[in-house]
Amino acid sequence: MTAVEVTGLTVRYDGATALDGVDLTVADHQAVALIGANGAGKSTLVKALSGLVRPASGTITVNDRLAQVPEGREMFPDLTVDDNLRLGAWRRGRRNRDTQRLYELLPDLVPLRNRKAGALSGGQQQMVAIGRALMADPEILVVDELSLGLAPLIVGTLAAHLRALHTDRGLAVLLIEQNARLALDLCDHAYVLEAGRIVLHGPSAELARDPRVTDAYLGAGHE
Amino acid sequence: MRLLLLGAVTLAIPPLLPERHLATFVLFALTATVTVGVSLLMGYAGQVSLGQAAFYAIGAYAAGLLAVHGAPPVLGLLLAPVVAAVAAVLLGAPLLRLRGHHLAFATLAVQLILLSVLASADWAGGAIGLQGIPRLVGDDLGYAYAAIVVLTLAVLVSRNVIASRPGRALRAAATSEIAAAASGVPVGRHRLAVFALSAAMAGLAGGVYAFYLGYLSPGSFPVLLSIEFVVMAVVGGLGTVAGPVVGAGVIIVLVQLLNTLGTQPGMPGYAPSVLSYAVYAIVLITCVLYLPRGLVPALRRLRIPSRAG
Amino acid sequence: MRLVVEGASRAFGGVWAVRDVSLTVEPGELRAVIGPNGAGKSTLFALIGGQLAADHGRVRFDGDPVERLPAHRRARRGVSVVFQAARVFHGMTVLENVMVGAHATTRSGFLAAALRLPAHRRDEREIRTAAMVCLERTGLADWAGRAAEELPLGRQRSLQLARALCARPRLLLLDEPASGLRAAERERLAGLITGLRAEGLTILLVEHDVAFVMRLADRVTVLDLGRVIAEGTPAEVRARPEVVAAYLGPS
Amino acid sequence: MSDLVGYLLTGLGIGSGFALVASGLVAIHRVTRVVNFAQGAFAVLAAMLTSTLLAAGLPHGLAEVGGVALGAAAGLLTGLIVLGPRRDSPGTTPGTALIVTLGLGVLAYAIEVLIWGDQPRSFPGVPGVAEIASARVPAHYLLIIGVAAPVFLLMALFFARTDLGKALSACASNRYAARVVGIDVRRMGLLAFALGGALGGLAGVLTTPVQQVTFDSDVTLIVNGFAAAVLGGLTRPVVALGGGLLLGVTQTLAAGYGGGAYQVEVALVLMLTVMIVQAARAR
Repeated sequence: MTAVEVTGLTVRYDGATALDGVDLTVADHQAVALIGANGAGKSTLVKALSGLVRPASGTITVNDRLAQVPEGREMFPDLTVDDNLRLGAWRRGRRNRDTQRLYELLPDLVPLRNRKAGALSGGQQQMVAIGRALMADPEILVVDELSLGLAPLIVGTLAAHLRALHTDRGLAVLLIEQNARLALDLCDHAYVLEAGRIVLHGPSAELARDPRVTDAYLGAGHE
Repeated sequence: MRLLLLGAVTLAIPPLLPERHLATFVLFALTATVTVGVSLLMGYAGQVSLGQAAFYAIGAYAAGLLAVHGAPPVLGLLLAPVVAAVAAVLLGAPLLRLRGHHLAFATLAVQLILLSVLASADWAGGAIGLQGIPRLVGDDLGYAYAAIVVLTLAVLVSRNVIASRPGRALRAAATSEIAAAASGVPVGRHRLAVFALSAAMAGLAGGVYAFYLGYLSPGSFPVLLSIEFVVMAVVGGLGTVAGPVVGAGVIIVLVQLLNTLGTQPGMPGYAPSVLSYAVYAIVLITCVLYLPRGLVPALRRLRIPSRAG
Repeated sequence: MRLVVEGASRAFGGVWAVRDVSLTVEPGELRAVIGPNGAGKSTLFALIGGQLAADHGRVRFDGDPVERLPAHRRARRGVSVVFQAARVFHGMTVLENVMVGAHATTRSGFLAAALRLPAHRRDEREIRTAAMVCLERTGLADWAGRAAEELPLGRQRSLQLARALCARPRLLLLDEPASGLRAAERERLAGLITGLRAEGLTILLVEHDVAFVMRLADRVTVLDLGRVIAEGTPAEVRARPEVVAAYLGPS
Repeated sequence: MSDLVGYLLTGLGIGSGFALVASGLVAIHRVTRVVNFAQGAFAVLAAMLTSTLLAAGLPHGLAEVGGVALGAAAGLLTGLIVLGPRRDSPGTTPGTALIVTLGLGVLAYAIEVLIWGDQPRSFPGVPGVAEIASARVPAHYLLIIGVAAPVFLLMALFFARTDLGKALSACASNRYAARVVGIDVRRMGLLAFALGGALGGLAGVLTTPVQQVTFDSDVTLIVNGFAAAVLGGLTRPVVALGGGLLLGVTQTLAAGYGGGAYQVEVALVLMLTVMIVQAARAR
């Protein structure tokens, strides 16, 4: 059983090729990272997974219970945190929209529940975005740019939460991330996307030592 | 060469038309002139005006009032576009800060205000209208030629502007205002200029219209007229030089045909208006949904493969 | 051109995107601004180009304060911008796109164009020639007659660069020009930038890809969370612990 | 003094009508980003049908419900054309949608003239004159206020308290996020169009007894509705309500004290001023 199976995926926008023959697999209960620079096609892949863009060719099989933490958090800014979370369970119907269990899982959100989501800090919003995705009771969580624009300390907290969800509850994770170090630390397996193509993939530990990765993605830190 | 041929054909048409169709021809050429301006505004500056008939009215009243007060008709005709353009600059300076539907409603509001002011202005004849405007030329054939001159002028100016430095700047700003400004384009000033230019075209057509009818009232410039200009521009194809002329031609001919049908004996009294509303609506909606770029680009696309094959 | 930014700050919804940033780029220098995503690079870029107004602080071109000038007036002062997103003009040919770039250096207006006055025709000829030169230089000459939006993404980026060069700039701002480019395109771009620098053009290059800028830049400014955390030659900057921390993130 | 109270009540009555048209515009715009130019036509269609139903002997109440239902149906149809007929239809851009709804408004002219002719129509409302604080006001104005107030209250509750209302607000708040959590944005758009149609229809049937309706009354209605809605940036229903009432009262006062000449100008200049100030502030 796999959570995500992508084969030969090609996506074009107005003639420009955004993804070019991408193969990618996330097994059940596995945590996989997808790293790459801005404009490499990472967001396009996420959109294709959630059916928001139509591929030119290739196949995508995803577990029905896939939930997404979109890039930039994408809050409903003028709704409360509680309403944001409830809407996360929209697909599951009225009876499954109770937020109580989620607050037990992410107690940091309890004091924020009646605040407008737009008024929260970036880190708090990212936590709400994760919570909103969890409300869909997913088997795989697709997290698009967990660390984007957040201070390292906050990223650490979020990463700890994500790791706990993966290890304690067996949640499969696909983490799309520019911060390669974070992504490689958090996930067992990783893919590197460049200009719409997968140029490298393998166990995270191996990639972290690969000079092609350290040069391009671990930046100044590789000495 | 093709232009010369087209010009020769156009000049040959009016004398061949029977009297009642000559009136339709004059109406067509004047409407097309206004539509050229609307198309320039919508297609190249990305602005929707739902009040273009206001500038048509301003030009008409300017020419009419001058003539009624004894100025030579030609002077009135020359000043009509100037007055309309000045009005557009004064109105546009605050209004063009608005975008999209806000601007559409603002221009509509301007027209409604103008109509209301005209209707209560004794100096403009009030709701009854301005009467006794002298003739510019002797007969309808003369007016047909006057209208052709006006339309030709509008088409040439529009063509020249589009292909030039300010025209490129406008087209650029329609895609990305930020990138255009970064290239040194003062986007606001260019938009105001094209707004004034389109108003001048409407004003010039309005001037001829005033002399042709010899009588003006606020009722001659309903909001629906502004909407008709937009319909013609959209149907013909925004962003093309020929589009507005084709759009105006197709719609006026259609409306005229249905009008003939609607006034047949046995047809109910409301038939002509029902049919013309239906034409505007259905042609517009089908065009926007199925030929979003308009008739002229669609025809062009049909022609290219056949030429190749 | 000498570019000076003094204490520039800009906030969005109460959060500082750029806070009290100062930097000086000497004439003919190639300066890189790097930093993780969200560091404020693009905001700083927009404050210099005039796409955004600063809440506080100054921007000087050759000593003259320009922070209150709108973008099109700054363009006339000699700054040209290449945006991160390929902002090419649709419904226009590649050549016409580049011709728009010459707007800042030419004058003829609506009346001259409508009546095809001689001054306007002369302007048009000059603009066209200048645009063709820029197309040659960026390897786009064969595409001149194509619709700009039909170009592949990499070419659209080159097109933006050609357009910027057509304004004969004295300061060139490049926002992540290498992102989304393939290796070969990246090399070509690096060559072009080096060539422009050799001609004495002042260049400010905002980039996420550290490896790309480290071999090009004379000096590097590192931003993190809206502030300058380091400045110096590539080698100096690379050795600074703050820089290492900002790029590594939590471990 | 009694004049003033009279003007105020009349103005609130007329303003409630504007506010209903405005809130229909807002409901549609919030969810779909479309400014629906056919909004005035919904009111006219509803009023025309109501007059026919009343003439056919249907009792008051039932006839008005019929009118509102037609408004809702017309709204839904407009939505289907603007948003596309199928689930995965790309729909039209907001700019194109303005043109399409403009065309639908003209199409409504053809239908209205065909069925009801081009003469003004009206039907009786609540008869008699009410006396409040020594001011004499036609009783029907009080009915308009009396119906509009609970409708606005119900709408506020619907948006704030129900999951469906929140899902609609979510589409307005962030369409992309709405799709991410699995909300069918197009279906919500259709719902908004139907709701907008019903609100427009309600405005039509409520105001026709005091302000007769012609096929082209929609221009006045849409312009006043837009003027009211634009105060709240086309997204805030409560501000649209305030805007509608303000507009109604200002117009009645201008008509009452200014001799009736500048009624239209007052509303329009107010709208233009608000828009220009908003645009200047957004800079």
